[in-house]
Amino acid sequence: MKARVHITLKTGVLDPQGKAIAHALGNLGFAGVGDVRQGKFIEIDLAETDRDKARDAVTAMCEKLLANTVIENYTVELGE
Amino acid sequence: MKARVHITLKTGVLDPQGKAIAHALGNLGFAGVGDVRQGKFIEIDLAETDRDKARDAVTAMCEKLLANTVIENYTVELGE
Amino acid sequence: MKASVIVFPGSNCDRDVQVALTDSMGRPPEMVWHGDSELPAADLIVLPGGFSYGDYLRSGAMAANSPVMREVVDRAQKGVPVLGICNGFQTLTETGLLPGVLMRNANLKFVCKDVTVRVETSQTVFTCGYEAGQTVRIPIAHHDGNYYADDDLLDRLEGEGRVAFRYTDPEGAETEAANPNGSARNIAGVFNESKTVLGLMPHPERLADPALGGSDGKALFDGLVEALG
Amino acid sequence: MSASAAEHEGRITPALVAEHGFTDGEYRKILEILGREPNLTELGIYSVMWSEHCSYKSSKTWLRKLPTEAPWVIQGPGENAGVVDIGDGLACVFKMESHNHPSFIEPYQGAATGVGGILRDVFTMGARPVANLNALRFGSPDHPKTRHLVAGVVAGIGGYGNCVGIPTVAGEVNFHPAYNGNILVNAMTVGVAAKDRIFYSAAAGVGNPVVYVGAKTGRDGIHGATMASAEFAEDSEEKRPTVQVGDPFTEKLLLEACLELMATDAIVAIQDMGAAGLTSSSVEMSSKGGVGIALDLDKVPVRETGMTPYEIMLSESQERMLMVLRPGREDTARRVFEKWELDFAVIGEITDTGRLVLRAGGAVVADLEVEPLVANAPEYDRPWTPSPPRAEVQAADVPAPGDPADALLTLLASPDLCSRRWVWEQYDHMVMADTVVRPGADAAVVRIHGSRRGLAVTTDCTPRYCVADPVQGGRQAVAEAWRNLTALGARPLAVTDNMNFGNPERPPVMGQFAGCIEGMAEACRTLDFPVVSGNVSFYNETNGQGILPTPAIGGVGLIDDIETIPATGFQAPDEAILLIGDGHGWLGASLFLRELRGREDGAPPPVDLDAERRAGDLVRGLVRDGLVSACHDLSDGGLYVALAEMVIAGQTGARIEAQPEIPLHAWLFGEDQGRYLLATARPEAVLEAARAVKVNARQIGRTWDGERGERPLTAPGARPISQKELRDTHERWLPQYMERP
Ligand SMILES: Nc1ncnc2c1ncn2[C@@H]1O[C@H](COP(=O)(O)OP(=O)(O)O)[C@@H](O)[C@H]1O
Ligand SMILES: [Mg+2]
Repeated sequence: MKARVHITLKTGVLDPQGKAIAHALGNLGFAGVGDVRQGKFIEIDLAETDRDKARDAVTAMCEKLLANTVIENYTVELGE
Repeated sequence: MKARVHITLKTGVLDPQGKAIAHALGNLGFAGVGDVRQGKFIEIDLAETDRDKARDAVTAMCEKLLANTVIENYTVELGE
Repeated sequence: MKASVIVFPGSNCDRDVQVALTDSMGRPPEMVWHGDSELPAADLIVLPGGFSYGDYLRSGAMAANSPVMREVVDRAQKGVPVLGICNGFQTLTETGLLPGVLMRNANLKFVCKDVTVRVETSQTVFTCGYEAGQTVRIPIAHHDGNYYADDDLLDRLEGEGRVAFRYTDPEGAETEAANPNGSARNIAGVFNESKTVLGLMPHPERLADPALGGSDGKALFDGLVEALG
Repeated sequence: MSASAAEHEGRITPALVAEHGFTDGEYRKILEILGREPNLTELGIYSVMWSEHCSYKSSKTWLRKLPTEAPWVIQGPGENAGVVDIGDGLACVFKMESHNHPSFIEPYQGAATGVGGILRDVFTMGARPVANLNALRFGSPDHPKTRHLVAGVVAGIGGYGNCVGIPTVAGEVNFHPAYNGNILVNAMTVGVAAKDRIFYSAAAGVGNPVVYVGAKTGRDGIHGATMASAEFAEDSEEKRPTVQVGDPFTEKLLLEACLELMATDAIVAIQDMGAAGLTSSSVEMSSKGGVGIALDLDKVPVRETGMTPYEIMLSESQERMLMVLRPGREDTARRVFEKWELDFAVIGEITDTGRLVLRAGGAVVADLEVEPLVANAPEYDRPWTPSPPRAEVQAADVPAPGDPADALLTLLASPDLCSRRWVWEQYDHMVMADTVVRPGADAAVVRIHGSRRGLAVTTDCTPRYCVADPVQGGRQAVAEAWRNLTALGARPLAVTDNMNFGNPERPPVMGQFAGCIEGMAEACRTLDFPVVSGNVSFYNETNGQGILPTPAIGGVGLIDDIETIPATGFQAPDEAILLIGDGHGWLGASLFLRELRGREDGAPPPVDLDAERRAGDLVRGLVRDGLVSACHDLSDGGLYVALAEMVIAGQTGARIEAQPEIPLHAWLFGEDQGRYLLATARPEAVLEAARAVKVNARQIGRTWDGERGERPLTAPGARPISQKELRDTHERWLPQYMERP
């Protein structure tokens, strides 16, 4: 099974990367670009076939390693 | 309008971060973890309200800056 | 010889390379702010190390898109020698002037230390101060120095003699232990097709003065002065 | 009153007062000063200004005991950083500061923003930072959190300093279970400025514009206690106070922009926005200048919508500065900041009212007299009890090891003594191309750019001595920094300190603080090594379990000619190895006792400051006279460890032939203070110089390559150990610990 994890900064946390990207897009002449936020997108191949178990495992991975829960949120989606 | 961009490494391209994550997950005792790939997830607030124009603009941003198309693929989704 | 050093917001080895160049050239290079509209005529253009634009998004990506780089690419295509050190190398790959990409170091950590590199050819303006096969000690300091290209491209680079430097042990052997960042085939620096553009991760300007503990880097700048007059 | 402030009018409840950390007495004092109830914004401002962090209310009386003057001191404590004269029209500007708690919560960002903050303290004064240092204390290596914290803190320090492009050249790392719940992250920055171009924070000039530059203000790190009160905002989940995230790229731009503007005559006063952001910067600038200040909060660049005056004043967003400009220089300044793509806003002006007046939405949202905010801040003479003295440990009561070589190898591979290479290789320690002595020596040296002179820098503290005897520990921390500078031939100039302690409301903790200060003051006085800046971090305590008293000392010294710096390692065979200083074999509170005998008891080695001074002055003179090829001071682990370190760092081995008059293990591992090891080709000259100043010196052996070129260390009663074995052992522990699965 494939899991897709999105990791994003919590609201209010400064995102220097996003800020710099927004700035660079402006310099490149793209008009009307407001806030830009950069997060991570992680795809994981799992041997697990049970969806509930897979979700639990990936959630645990996020809590333990993938996300920095002090400043980041995460969401887990499972593929087929 | 909000655009969501996923940037992922092309198949076959070395992914040191993904590899390190897979390794670390193994060390943490997560069994059955296969390939892990790390990509970027970028959210952009756009002033543009026309969906076609917005899509074209974000595609251009990806081509010019957001993705390194030698090694990366990108997808653009538009929100409401 | 006249040299220009391009300074981006976040460059931080611009002064270091300025000092090394001044020492070899006998006069200072011109420091060119990225926003300046005119790129002065020069025999050599240098892109220094550092964290241009914070290295956000991808190292060198935003610098590669800055207006001055259009001019740099243009000059490079006309044959003006361009040297990219560390962040400068990353920027050159992002512009496409040099092939391949510099990925995150294999162990994901920033690394700052002296490494040994083997000079692969002395037949270029950049390396004529060295002997081919010579090993030299030069520091590295980077987070994204893991050179990646697919096998076809790597074969081609090797076939065309476009690998400039490789990480080796002090005896010149390309070992895994000597590879500080996971680079493909221990590559530390590459040339463009005409060998007038060089990108390398090591910082020759950091060991170009005996007071700093060595001067193996100095031959690169001396060689440039020799070759470019 | 703006809508949000008005909302809270008349609602300063006892709970709100308590949440802001006030005692009843403190709050009564505020009511007295104001003659009315404060509004919420005003309460917030008072809480910040009267916090331990800003007011030094528990430490002030004690800090006054530290000597702060010397002919070369240009600015002592009280400004953003201390300043000393280093000749040639230049000044050295430096300070150390803690970021302990944030680094425990979020190690990467906590440590990174700690570096950012201390860098700003130094460049605010007009100095270009030239070196960063970091003094780190972690819990037991066995504690489940330790590895994660070490990894994050080191990456954060590197991530910030590397990007800004300031070399991180020295520091220290200790591990002890007392830090399990409270790690220490102390960051120090050293900068160089033109002596006649130092910038201060005292505002002046009624009508002068007050300018905000740098990053935008967000809701970062706002006073946690208050924000926790639910009625504070409807979408409180969204507004939750967050960990500050650093942006080193913006810091680099801010650094360059400030230095560029400082080259003009536009700036009257400048102050970084550190802890307590806009509040402490505006209050301190006006208080120091004896003027008033009026700010329009609507003009403050903000990153989020709907920020209240309270939030704007208390935000701890990073990479911001407040300046007072000369009239009419706004455009000059604006151009500089726009070139560097930074926010620039005129947000107010200097007034003659002596009041801090804040406006938002056209209304006055706070109006406070400045003077009492600072001058009437509480000051406590907290009760204290001295630490009970400990018994001396007699060598005869400590079993000797079978083969001392095995004990040495155990020590070299122990967490507190092993090589820190794994740490410093993650720090760019060479950028700026002036690092002439890299990490790994007694002190690091950065060349003063464009000259042959150098600044030697070090941080030192031995917390296990401080807990054993705060007075001796305080002396030793200063003396060791002085010694480390001396070992390179530097003339020690001054120190900065970072006093890390537990809860000052507990008399034994206050006793540790008082003792350390006393010892430090004595050492600073005897060694002519004044304190020019510093920082106090109290409440490093979890569940009543305090840290070891840790007065980290950052020392700076001057080297006239970098060519004369002796190596740390032995350079050539057949030189004499000399031991300078007295040794009685002091094993109390030693690493040998702890690592090999599992004991942490005993009185620590006493520090004879006069002897310390004589030995150091002798060594410095010998270095200057070119008599010394290698030099290293004796510290953790004693003589045998110091010898091993000199073999490891050098080109050759050492054969020790002296027969000690005290028990061998006490001679090899005792941690008596005030001692150095030298290698010299002219031992007679050294011995004679030592006799002349009544310093004990004796030749204990010679450098050699060994019979098979294995460059061994050979000591009496011990098997020879090859250089390779010593090196491998020394390098082993930290990478193995950090990288094991
Ligand atoms: N956190 C650190 N960052 C950089 N260098 C460090 C750090 N910790 C230790 N070092 C370096 O490692 C060496 C050994 O440290 P230490 O044992 O504390 O030295 P000493 O006993 O001479 O004070 C010194 O050169 C020191 O600067
Ligand atoms: Mg030392």
